[in-house]
Amino acid sequence: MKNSFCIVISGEAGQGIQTIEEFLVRAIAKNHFVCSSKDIMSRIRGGNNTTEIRITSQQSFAYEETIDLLFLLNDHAIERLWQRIQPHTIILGEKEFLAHPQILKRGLTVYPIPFSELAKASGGKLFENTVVVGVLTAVLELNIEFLKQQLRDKFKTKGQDIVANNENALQLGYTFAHENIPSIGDDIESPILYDPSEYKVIDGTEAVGIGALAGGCNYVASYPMSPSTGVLVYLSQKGQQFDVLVEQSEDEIAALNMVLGAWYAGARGLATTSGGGLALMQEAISLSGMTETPCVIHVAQRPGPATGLPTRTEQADLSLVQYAGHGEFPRIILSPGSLEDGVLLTQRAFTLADRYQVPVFLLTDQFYTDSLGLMKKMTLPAEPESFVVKSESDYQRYCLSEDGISPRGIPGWGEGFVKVDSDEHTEEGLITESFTVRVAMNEKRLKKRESILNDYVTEEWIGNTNAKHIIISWGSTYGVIKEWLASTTLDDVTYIHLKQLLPLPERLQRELKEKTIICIENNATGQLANLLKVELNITVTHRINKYNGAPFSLEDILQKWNEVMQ
Amino acid sequence: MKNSFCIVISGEAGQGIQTIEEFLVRAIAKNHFVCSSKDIMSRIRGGNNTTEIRITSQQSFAYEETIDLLFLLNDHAIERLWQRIQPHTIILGEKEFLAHPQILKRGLTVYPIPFSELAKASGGKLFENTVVVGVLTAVLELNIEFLKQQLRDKFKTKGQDIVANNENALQLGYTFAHENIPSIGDDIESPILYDPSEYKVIDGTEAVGIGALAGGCNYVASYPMSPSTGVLVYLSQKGQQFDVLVEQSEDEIAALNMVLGAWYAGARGLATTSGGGLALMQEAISLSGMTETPCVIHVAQRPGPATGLPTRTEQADLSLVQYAGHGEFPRIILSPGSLEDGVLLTQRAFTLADRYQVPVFLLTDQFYTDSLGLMKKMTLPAEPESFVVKSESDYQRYCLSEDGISPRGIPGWGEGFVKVDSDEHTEEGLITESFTVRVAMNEKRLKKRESILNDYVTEEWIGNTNAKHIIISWGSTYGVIKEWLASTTLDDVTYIHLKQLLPLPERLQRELKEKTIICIENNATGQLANLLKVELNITVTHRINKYNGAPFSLEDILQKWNEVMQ
Amino acid sequence: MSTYEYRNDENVAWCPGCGNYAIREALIDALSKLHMDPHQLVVSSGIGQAAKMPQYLETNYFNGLHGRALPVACAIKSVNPELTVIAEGGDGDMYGEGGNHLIHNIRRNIDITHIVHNNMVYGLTKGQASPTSSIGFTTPLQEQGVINEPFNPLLVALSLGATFIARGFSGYQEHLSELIQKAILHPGYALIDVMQPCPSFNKINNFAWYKKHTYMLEQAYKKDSLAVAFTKAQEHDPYPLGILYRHIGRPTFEACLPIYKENKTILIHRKRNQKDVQSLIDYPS
Amino acid sequence: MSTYEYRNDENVAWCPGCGNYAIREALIDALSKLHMDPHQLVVSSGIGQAAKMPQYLETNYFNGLHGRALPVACAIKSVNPELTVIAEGGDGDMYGEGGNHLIHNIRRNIDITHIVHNNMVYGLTKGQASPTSSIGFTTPLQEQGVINEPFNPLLVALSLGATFIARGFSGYQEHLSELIQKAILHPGYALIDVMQPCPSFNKINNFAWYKKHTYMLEQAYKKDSLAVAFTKAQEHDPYPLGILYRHIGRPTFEACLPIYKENKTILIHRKRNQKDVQSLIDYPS
Ligand SMILES: Cc1ncc(C[n+]2csc(CCOP(=O)(O)OP(=O)(O)O)c2C)c(N)n1
Ligand SMILES: Cc1ncc(C[n+]2csc(CCOP(=O)(O)OP(=O)(O)O)c2C)c(N)n1
Ligand code: SF4
Ligand code: SF4
Ligand SMILES: [Mg+2]
Ligand SMILES: [Mg+2]
Repeated sequence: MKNSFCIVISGEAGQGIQTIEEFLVRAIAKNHFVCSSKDIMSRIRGGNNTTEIRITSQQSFAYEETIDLLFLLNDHAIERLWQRIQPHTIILGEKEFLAHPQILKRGLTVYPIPFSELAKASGGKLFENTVVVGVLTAVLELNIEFLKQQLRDKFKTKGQDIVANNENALQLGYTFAHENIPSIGDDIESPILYDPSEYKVIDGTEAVGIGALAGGCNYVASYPMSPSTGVLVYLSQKGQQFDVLVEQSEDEIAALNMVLGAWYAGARGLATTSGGGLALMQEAISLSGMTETPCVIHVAQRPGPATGLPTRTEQADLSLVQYAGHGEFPRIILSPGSLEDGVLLTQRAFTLADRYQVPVFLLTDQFYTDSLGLMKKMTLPAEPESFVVKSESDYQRYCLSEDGISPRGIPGWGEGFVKVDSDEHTEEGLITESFTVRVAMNEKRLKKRESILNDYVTEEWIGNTNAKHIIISWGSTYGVIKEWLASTTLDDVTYIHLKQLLPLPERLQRELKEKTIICIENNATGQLANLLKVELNITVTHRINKYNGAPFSLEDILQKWNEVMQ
Repeated sequence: MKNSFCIVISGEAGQGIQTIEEFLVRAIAKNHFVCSSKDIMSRIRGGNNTTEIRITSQQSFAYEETIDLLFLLNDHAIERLWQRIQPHTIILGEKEFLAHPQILKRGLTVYPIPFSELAKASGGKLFENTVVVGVLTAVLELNIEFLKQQLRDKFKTKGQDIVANNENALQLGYTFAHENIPSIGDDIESPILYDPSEYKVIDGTEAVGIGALAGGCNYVASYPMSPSTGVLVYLSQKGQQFDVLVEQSEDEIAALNMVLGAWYAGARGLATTSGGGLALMQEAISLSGMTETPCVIHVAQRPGPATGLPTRTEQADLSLVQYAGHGEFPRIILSPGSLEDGVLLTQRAFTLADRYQVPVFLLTDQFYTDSLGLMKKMTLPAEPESFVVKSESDYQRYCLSEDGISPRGIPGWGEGFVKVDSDEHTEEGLITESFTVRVAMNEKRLKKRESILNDYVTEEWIGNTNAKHIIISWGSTYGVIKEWLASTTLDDVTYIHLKQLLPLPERLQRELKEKTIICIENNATGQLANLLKVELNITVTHRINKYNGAPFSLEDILQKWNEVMQ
Repeated sequence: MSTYEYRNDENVAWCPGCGNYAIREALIDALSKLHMDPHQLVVSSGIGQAAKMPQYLETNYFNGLHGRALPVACAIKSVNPELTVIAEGGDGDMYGEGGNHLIHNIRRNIDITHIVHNNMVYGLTKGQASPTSSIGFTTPLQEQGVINEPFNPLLVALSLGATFIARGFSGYQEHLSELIQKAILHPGYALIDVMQPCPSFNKINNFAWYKKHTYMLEQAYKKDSLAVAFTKAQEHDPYPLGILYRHIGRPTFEACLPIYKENKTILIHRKRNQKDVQSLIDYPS
Repeated sequence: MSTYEYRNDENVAWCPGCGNYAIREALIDALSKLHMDPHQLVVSSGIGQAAKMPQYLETNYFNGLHGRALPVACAIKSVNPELTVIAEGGDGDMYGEGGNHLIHNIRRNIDITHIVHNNMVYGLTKGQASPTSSIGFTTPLQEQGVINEPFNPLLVALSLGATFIARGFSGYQEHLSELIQKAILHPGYALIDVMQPCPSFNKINNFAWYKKHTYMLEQAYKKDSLAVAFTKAQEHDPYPLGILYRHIGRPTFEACLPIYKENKTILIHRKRNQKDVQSLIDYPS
């Protein structure tokens, strides 16, 4: 019996694989730990996309290569999937897809499913994906009533016929599978102590969206860009309920300038974007730094440079964010690993932005935003903290203070005027060319770095602080590394997941002295390793990198760890 | 007798201080080493601006604080200049300006000059600055005939009257001074072995402009931004003679995209900008990296963040350039210290861009671009090297090669098609989502870093390689550090001026092992020190920084050196 | 309310004789005549000589980036529609670098007043051509003269659906004050292109030139006809001064925003219901 | 020349039934009919479904950044005016992100053909509103419907001085091919806004809708009248198809560039006189 069971559905854009994923994950989550991730092409129809659903024995948010059960909605992908197929892999699909010479040669277990025929019988091609859900419901021994309810909820606005046809399709698939395919329920380990009501199925996008709402975000201006658009759509759809003003801007430059205008006027603004959009925001980031107008920028990374691989994953915008914007000013960089992190760090981002009046970056990536998993429920803070002050008549926006932070007023509230300037300015906010004021203001801004460290979001240690080998990673590699570690019996290895990437406390340097440090990153140059070097003079001994556009798999980590540790 | 003699002219924008500077520097250069620099406010009229002209005993390109002779065109600046005035400072100016209580109290030597009256006598207020030139011609014992010739050359297009009035003004100023002020010619040390025909008076802007012409630059697209606009204007004015297409673009985003289009089609393009414009170019920089379309970007730095101090100087955009653009790709960063560097490195930038097909940055700053000095004449390469190939019918723009460089064809020349793509692409230039092609292409691009090192622009060492203390600097601090070193008798100190900041050869690391390293930078955070850390694991022991918007002065270096070395 | 409240006279960085002074006077006059509380006003500006305007007013301002005054203004107005928002800057700022924001904010019809100082040149960067420079206009950068078709802001605004377009001249201060007052009162985006001499860098389009090449729209001019406005906006020698087009009735951006459709409370006065956020997590998976 | 030379049929990433296919056919037909040597053609495009066009042509291309096809095209044409240059992309690409380049390249009157696939939606990013989406159009991001005035590309182009503006429809392939041919032959900037159904994300403006809401300009239509064109370009239901305005005579950007005024040799064929550069240093200081 395996620790996890990995189902892959392979088809093309437009076949509704994502709907299958949604339904199945929620149904599986009734009884098991589950997570899922996507491999999507940058096209609207055709091509080949896959979705992977993993039933696991622990809470998990990771990608695995080995496929236990493969459902072929077409046969385009077989070449691409070949090395993920093992002798034990069971393959389901239309009879014709299963006749591939390699499948035959390898003598794999196959079960033909006439899903197009079954779909026709239930109303047409449109219902193919529901047939597939039905088949897998039977194979995985899921609760068909729950799935029927889900269908009804989802399609109720589309009319009775659609609901009925879908139920039909589900049932047809279910019955067919029930009669023709042995259940593999036994292969799936029942989790220990699993209480589904303690968990919620969400994806990374929702985690960020919920975190933003919890952080008091009430303004979003952004320009669509994969894989960041989900957050924009999520907040727009929650906008009515939660009073969020969501504006699709004409471009990313407008987006961030709008977000700054919104904070200036008293709102809490978010911009969500990806690499190219982040690049376009650089000048406005510098404006945030200079005017000390807070902002939160969600960067859902994808492989670059330029357009790169628009629907795939990478962690290669950390260096850009580290020094984003011309000139010198502090910033905060956060990056969630788990879904829980997504909620908490995003919420935190707004508080930090408001308190320290600097740009706050939240780095995720396509794997993170597009992957579903179980998030442990938690209690959110009762109310977002606010640091805005009502101004007195002698209010000065940039009054000098010990910690570099000047109370932030907003126009129309109080007796003062809020004067904000992108030129070097006096305490009042007027343009100045005084050398001494320049120095004072430059130092005021830069010393906020120290203040921010008082609020440092502590890193997570998994393992013994005395271990000789320390693995460090950031962002979405959290799940895969954690799961791999849980499956091994390496001693002398500890894992640190950094939640805050800048600024970093010196304490870390002391704690990492004389350790063998291994940095695992989904990029080619080792951007966190470089950051650790320059910020804390920490020398990373080994770099494990992947940069083909796919996330790290459990197998990757194992293999590359062995390579490096030899 | 001092090593140098420092003249400062103080007035307001619109009084023609720059014209005075131009005339005097050229006249002084007939007999002496000379350099000059400016302290300008961000306004068109009024405020207070100063220009400093230094007569030196060696070739020099540095700023000094101590004023030997001050010419006041108004009295606005006196408070600002107070600490630069020493007991020996001689002050010239309209009688009323000299009656300042502090001047009287300190008992300074003053000479009233009725320059507005003399100007009126020669035709009006317009000629005040020529009167000033006349006065200083006498005081400095310059050749008045040469100055008359300069006046005629400059004003010949403006008509006989203007020329005559100017000559008049010059003569009136000269005669007045001759009769009323003792010459200070004796205070100025005659240079040893100075042959004026071996030198040329230019400023940093011209150095970059001439270098661009020498490098084959024939296309410029840029948006005006101080202090980078001068290069744009220079190349535009030389455009007719040298066939340079100069376009003022609608914004900086257009500018760099145009430059890429121009290189793609076979031209050699330049964009010239400052911090804010550089920030806007980030996405196009990434495009250059991905499509391997060369480009040269001149960044004339000024203090940020945001609008900052638009007419002042700083070196705070190195970090941004180091990681400019989203995603990962190599780049070349060059930065001139001397005027000779300006010509040679700019010329080199175009060759390197063409050969390695990466973005090449040339970092200068306001001090560098706006300062005049004597450049030693040199022989330029006979012709810009070109690496463009005529395409065969099976031409593939991105064919894989050992050194990562694919021969670059241009559309319309040869039998092939030139297909360039910002998405990840095949050798042919078609969009791909193949994992293996992605890896191959990513590695192809990144390995150009190694190839580029074959062409590394060697750093300059001044002093003994065995010295224990190594000063490292980049860009425009070259002049002031070199001059300061020449004036001291420190042993065990060697100075390295880096001309190329990225990529850097590992050799440097070995050579700097166990040295005490002092980095002198015109910024607050020590951007070169950070770069040395991350690139070569070189630990900078001491950082000497200045970030008030002014360049380092000789006095600064001395004082900060003493502070640090205690 | 005294005009004094908008004054902040220290150290104005404009050149003597510049049209900016008169525009400032007209603006202060308009604000005073409207009895506008300076605490309820925000001026958003970019970078340029014109864009320094808020420095010389005693009010709230956001002096941001070159070309980016409009997105900032749009956001301020939409999160707090109770504020009066003016976006102000030069022709380079607003029509050059900021062109994309111009287009799309006109489409939004956000209720702001947009004052563009059009001196047909880049002042602060010392005299390069601007989008409105005439063909043949020479500068150190355009020694052979400008070759691009000048940008016609009013015509472009009209073709984007603007409901208030006007042209003023800094030389007619009182008239300009009236235009500004009407623009502020106009519900929706209102553009005033203000012809302004730049004695330092535009020797062609000087005070006398503007006087000679402009005329006042007659009293009887029908400013509510789109067809007439299209013709008028194309006139260029002489240029008509006044309100070329005004149409009341198109809803503003703020009014159409889903968050304001039913609930008029300004955004920043609403409290997040944290319980509801919690329920996003609590709802059974 | 056979049409084959423009074909590269592998793996087209467009959805079945998409209007892009017909536009491609029309483009290939136009290029073939003009006997255009593919080696002398460059297609500059941005990012989007429409912008993938050059991938499916056997010719030179620069497939750059979202919104930035025009500056690239402008530069290519100006350093090598012997090339034929087409800029192609979607409505989001060209009118949204790229708006500022649209404005200013029309003013330049650079001699390129600008083909915009206007499906009134963002296709590649899965269906958000574009600048040309109609008021009320709903998407997952605009659940309550679009509120901004739709962008009228032809009217805006006209107000910027464009000398060739046309509207096509992917459903009328032959007509579109003719428009493209004429646009390529037009000396100066030529805009073709091509109405294109996006069956995946725009269920409102589908094939039938376009058929119903458009009409062909009559043969007798006087396309050389600016006044008529201003009226025609405002028509929107039904939308006129064809060349709404064409004016020959305005010099192109390239023709006006100082470097080409006297010397017609294309820039990249000129050799730098390095001796003259040397003399900039040698001339006595
Ligand atoms: C991104 C960016 N690019 C360029 C500049 C430099 N810059 C400052 S003001 C200005 C133009 C000024 O012209 P205009 O907007 O017409 O204002 P004016 O000074 O004429 O009133 C420019 C190009 C800048 N500050 N930021
Ligand atoms: C700077 C940047 N922002 C956003 C994107 C994401 N993006 C890609 S295509 C596209 C819009 C596509 O719409 P359109 O241009 O109308 O083309 P269509 O797909 O409809 O043909 C967007 C927003 C990007 N690639 N780059
Ligand atoms: S540069 Fe021109 S616009 Fe600017 S203040 Fe001076 S005169 Fe006025
Ligand atoms: S998304 Fe729309 S425009 Fe794009 S290919 Fe599909 S149908 Fe065509
Ligand atoms: Mg202007
Ligand atoms: Mg579209």
